[in-house]
Amino acid sequence: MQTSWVPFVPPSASTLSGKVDALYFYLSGVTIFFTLLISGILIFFVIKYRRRNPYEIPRPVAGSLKLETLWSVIPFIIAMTMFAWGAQIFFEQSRPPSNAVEVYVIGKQWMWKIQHSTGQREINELHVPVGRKIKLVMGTEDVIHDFFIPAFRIKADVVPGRYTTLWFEATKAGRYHLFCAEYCGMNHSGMIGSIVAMEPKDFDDWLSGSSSQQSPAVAGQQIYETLGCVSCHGPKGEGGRGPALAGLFGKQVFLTNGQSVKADEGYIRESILNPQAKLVAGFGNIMPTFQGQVSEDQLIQILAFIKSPQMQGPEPSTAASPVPAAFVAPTAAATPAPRR
Amino acid sequence: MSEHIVPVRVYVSIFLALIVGTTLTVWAAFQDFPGPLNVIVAMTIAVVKATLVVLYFMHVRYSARLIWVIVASALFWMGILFALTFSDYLTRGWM
Amino acid sequence: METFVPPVPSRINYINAQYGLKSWLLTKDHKRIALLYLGSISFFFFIGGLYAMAIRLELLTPQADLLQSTTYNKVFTQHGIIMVFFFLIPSIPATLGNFLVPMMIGAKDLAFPRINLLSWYIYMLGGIVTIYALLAGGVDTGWTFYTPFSTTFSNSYVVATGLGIFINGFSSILTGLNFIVTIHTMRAPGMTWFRLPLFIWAHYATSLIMILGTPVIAITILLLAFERLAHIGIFDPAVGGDPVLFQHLFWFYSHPAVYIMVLPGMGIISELIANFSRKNIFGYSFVAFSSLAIAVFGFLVWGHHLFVASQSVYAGMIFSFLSFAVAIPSAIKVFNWTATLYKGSISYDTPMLYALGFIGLFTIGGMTGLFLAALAVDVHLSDTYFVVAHFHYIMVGGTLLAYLGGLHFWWPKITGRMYPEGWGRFSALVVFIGFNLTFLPQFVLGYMGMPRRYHVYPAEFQVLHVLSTAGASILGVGLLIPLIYLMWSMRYGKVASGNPWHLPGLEWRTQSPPPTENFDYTPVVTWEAYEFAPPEEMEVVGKFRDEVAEKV
Amino acid sequence: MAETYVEHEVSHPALQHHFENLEQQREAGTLGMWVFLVTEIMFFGGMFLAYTLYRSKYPEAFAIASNHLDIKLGAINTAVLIFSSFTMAMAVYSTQVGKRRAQIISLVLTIVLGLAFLGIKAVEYYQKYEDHLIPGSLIPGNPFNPDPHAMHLTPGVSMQHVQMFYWIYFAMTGMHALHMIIGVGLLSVLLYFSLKRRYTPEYHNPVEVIGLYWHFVDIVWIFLFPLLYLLGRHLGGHAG
Repeated sequence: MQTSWVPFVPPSASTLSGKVDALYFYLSGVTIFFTLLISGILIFFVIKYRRRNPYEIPRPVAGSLKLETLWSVIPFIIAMTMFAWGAQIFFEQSRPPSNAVEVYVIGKQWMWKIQHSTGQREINELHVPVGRKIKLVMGTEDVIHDFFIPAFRIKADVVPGRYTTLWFEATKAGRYHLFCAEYCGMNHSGMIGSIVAMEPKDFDDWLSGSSSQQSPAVAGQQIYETLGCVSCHGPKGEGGRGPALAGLFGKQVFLTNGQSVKADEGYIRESILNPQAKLVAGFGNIMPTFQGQVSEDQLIQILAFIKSPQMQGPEPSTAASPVPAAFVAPTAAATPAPRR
Repeated sequence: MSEHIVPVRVYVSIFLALIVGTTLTVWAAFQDFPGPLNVIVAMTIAVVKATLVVLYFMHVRYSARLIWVIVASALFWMGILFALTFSDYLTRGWM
Repeated sequence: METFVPPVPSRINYINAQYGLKSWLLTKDHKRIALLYLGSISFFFFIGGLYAMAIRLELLTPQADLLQSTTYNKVFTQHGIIMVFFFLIPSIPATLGNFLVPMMIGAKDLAFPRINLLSWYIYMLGGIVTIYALLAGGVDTGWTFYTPFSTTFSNSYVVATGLGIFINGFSSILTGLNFIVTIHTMRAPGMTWFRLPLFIWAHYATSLIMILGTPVIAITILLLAFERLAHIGIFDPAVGGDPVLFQHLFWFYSHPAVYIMVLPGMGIISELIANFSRKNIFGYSFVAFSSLAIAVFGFLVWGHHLFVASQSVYAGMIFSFLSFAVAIPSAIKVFNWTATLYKGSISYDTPMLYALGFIGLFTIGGMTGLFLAALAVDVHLSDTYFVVAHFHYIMVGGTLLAYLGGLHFWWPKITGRMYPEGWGRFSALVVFIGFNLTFLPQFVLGYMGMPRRYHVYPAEFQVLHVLSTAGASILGVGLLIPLIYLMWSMRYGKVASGNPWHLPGLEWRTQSPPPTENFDYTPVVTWEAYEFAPPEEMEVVGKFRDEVAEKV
Repeated sequence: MAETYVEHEVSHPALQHHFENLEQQREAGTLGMWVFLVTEIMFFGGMFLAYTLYRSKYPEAFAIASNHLDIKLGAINTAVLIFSSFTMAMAVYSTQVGKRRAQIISLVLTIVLGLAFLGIKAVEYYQKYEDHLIPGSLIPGNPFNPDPHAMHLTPGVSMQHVQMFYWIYFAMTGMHALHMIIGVGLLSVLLYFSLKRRYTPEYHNPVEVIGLYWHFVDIVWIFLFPLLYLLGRHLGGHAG
């Protein structure tokens, strides 16, 4: 396992980890400073003003508004720098870049099931290329888990009934810890694994070396057909009695109640399991719920299918990227206007 | 502090007002008001009814300021529970 | 300043006023109820402590040797449940608070003595139900009971444990209710709000949290139990519920609950700092109002437990901001305590050593809380040992130290005997060293990425775990010493006068131990809080009890 | 400055030993009940929160489920409870002015109305039982299994979300009914002591305090009625 040369700090191996460390060191500095300051003053006073005879009564002191203001305002200002700094990095942490490669993660007691967009499946191990943005779309089959990579300074709960996402860009090749950080039952401490960050060339070798299975998008298409989604949404997602799915992903959708919502992973999931919740304007409440009829795996595959270039239109490949087109999430420019 | 005795006629009129409020809210429930107005009407009537009970049946109108503070703080904390929980649920779709 | 000279000396006190088991089990005297609580709380602390030792021993090695996963999960869950609900939350309010709130404001008892006794019985009933659950097979959900694990997947005694906590909650509510009403309506003539000792302000703020927060956890646990029993669900995603709603409701209580634990401790520290430096507290009204501010702000920050729990980014920012805001009133307290020492007359008695330890450890505990309020850093630290270390600094370094300090301080008042001073100072030092050795390494472990609730861990974390376990053994010894000498002193300790520390507080203006109605006459307060008089004047107060003692 | 001591007044038999006088005792009692009611508000608050969240998440399922409640019985019960609140207020009033007969009649009426409310509620619960609308396996032999046609279920609506409504309905009305039962018990104690001439214009704090509790329970229902029975009524138009 990769270790850090700085004692007591985990290896720093993502684009975010340095930023988090910087804030951490700032916080540690302030903490140590104030702890030493207060204990120093405390010890000084305790020695200097020790009781010298049992009859002394020191003169009472009235408070000082000036001092009170001072030691309310200064900590407040320091606290606000921490808040702003923390929030700024957090914003970056929680917004996956649009050109990230997607990897699907499903947690179950007590293992991590991982599938790449190209079809490779892994358990408790995730191979990623260095220098490429990776977005994890995560669900769970049972309880809450938490995908935690200390070396990348990121974690996120995996919550039943919805998707959560994480993103990172590894900067150093190596093997890093993967922990489940939300207590999930008996074998919680065994729900660990490793993240293997590889140079892009090595990663491509690994990709071609490992047996590729049916990609999630293709599997999703089959489910799309067998569940009969075709009859309303059309074989190519062109729509019909139900709204069009082609070109839908990432767009604003207008709803019957006058509001609009972004068609992200969560929205698509909800629309399959609880279709009445956010009805698209102009369509009736005719879709049955699929709650209990599709597994988490299948849901993710349907999602992958809806997000695939086949449904969303081809992606103008970013020139230098060796990523197959199937990896790349659609961007706004490449897809047709949303259907109202 | 001697306690305030509320005259019977006040109790009777509050009682009648409450019955009227109940009738009104049942009637309003079957009217198709535009937008979220049905909810607003129903809730407004409920709040008015509750306020009448609190002020007159429970004598808060004639009570010490402390009681007012207690009632207000209960509502305030309910407000905290709702507002901050919904600060999560209502902003989930924003990213 | 005039001193209080009771006109009719009487040797009858609350302990020897009546004899027999029945006179204790049916007592309505707040002081006796406080002792009932003291006994039962110590019992639960002992059980929780045993679990803690089991945890630390298992973590000596990276493998599972002492405990297997199923057992370990139960052990840390039960450690948490016992310590939080049956020790920390009732600890100071139900014992010292119960004993002192009426005495400090010059009342004969709490406003509702029968409800006070009832609250102890409810506490015991909740405790018995919980102990039953532990003996029957235990519970393995973590003290947080996160759904859907607790509702659907756990095979342990979740409902029975939940019932125990639910019942226990009412004891907390009734104690809080009693304090609020007592402080509002039972103050002695002349005891205005700004003459109240800060201990009272802290208990008032604590009581607010008890009555406003506890009902929410009660209904939440009730709903959880029904979900588990009948497979229906507000929190169960399988039927359209939302597990995050559970977390919101749970932390709406459980974050303020931290302030239930630490606010009374802060009250004790204010007393100790002022009394052992013979100085009026610096910035009395700031310290008093910061207690209320903490009680109010404490309710606005619960979402910082949900930063990585799929809460919305914007809610995360709001909660982060508010969490930083709650740090300010705590900082104000620390600065005011420090300033109180300036030009004081500081003695080094055991309670003062605990108070000084508290300020240092609470500073560390509070400042490390800022790490967890800072969004980006919390993403890395949440659910790691950093969190474990942080809250132990608040709850052990804060609450437990304050509790021990307070217990020593008022021990002569409670029992009429002094504790052995030398042993007291020695054990305070042992506790301080053992505590730091236990929990400082855990901050480091946390940043290195060691997750909570793991009993098997990668080998590189072992060194720090060994250090922590070593510290825990020292801490354990340090806590056993007072247990022994305090029991010893009840019989063999030096007889204490009514006012052994020569202090102005109302609780010292009566004999030790006090009579059943606390004061022979309702006192009239004509002095401000912490108005110190020369010891020779104060001794007059104490003499009364000394004279009585001589006659024995 | 001389120390002074406050002497006890000549004490009333109902004055407890630790209070200085009846006024202080009364103040403490009333304040205690108000503080207790605050805890009650927070207790129900948790459930109101869950209701609000899921109503906004599953509006149609909630409207469909709500339309299946018996609005007539609900409205009658609201009137019954308001009337009982009125008689309770009258009980306090007649105690304050020392009209003992009126006091006893008011208390009896309040108890009877409270029981009537509980009876009507029981009828409603029984209807739900017959329609298999009791959520989950709360009643072991009769799990939640309503007829979708009788419910007028639309295709996009999951029966699970209808169940969610009924779970909230039973949790809230059940908790409310439990408070009513406790209230009737407390009123019976009051009645017993009233018959023993315990309460006078000087000392009647228990009547006042239990009155506060009773009005609070009424207020909870004032909110439950529109939230559970009325909202969404205009969409379906199908009652009961």
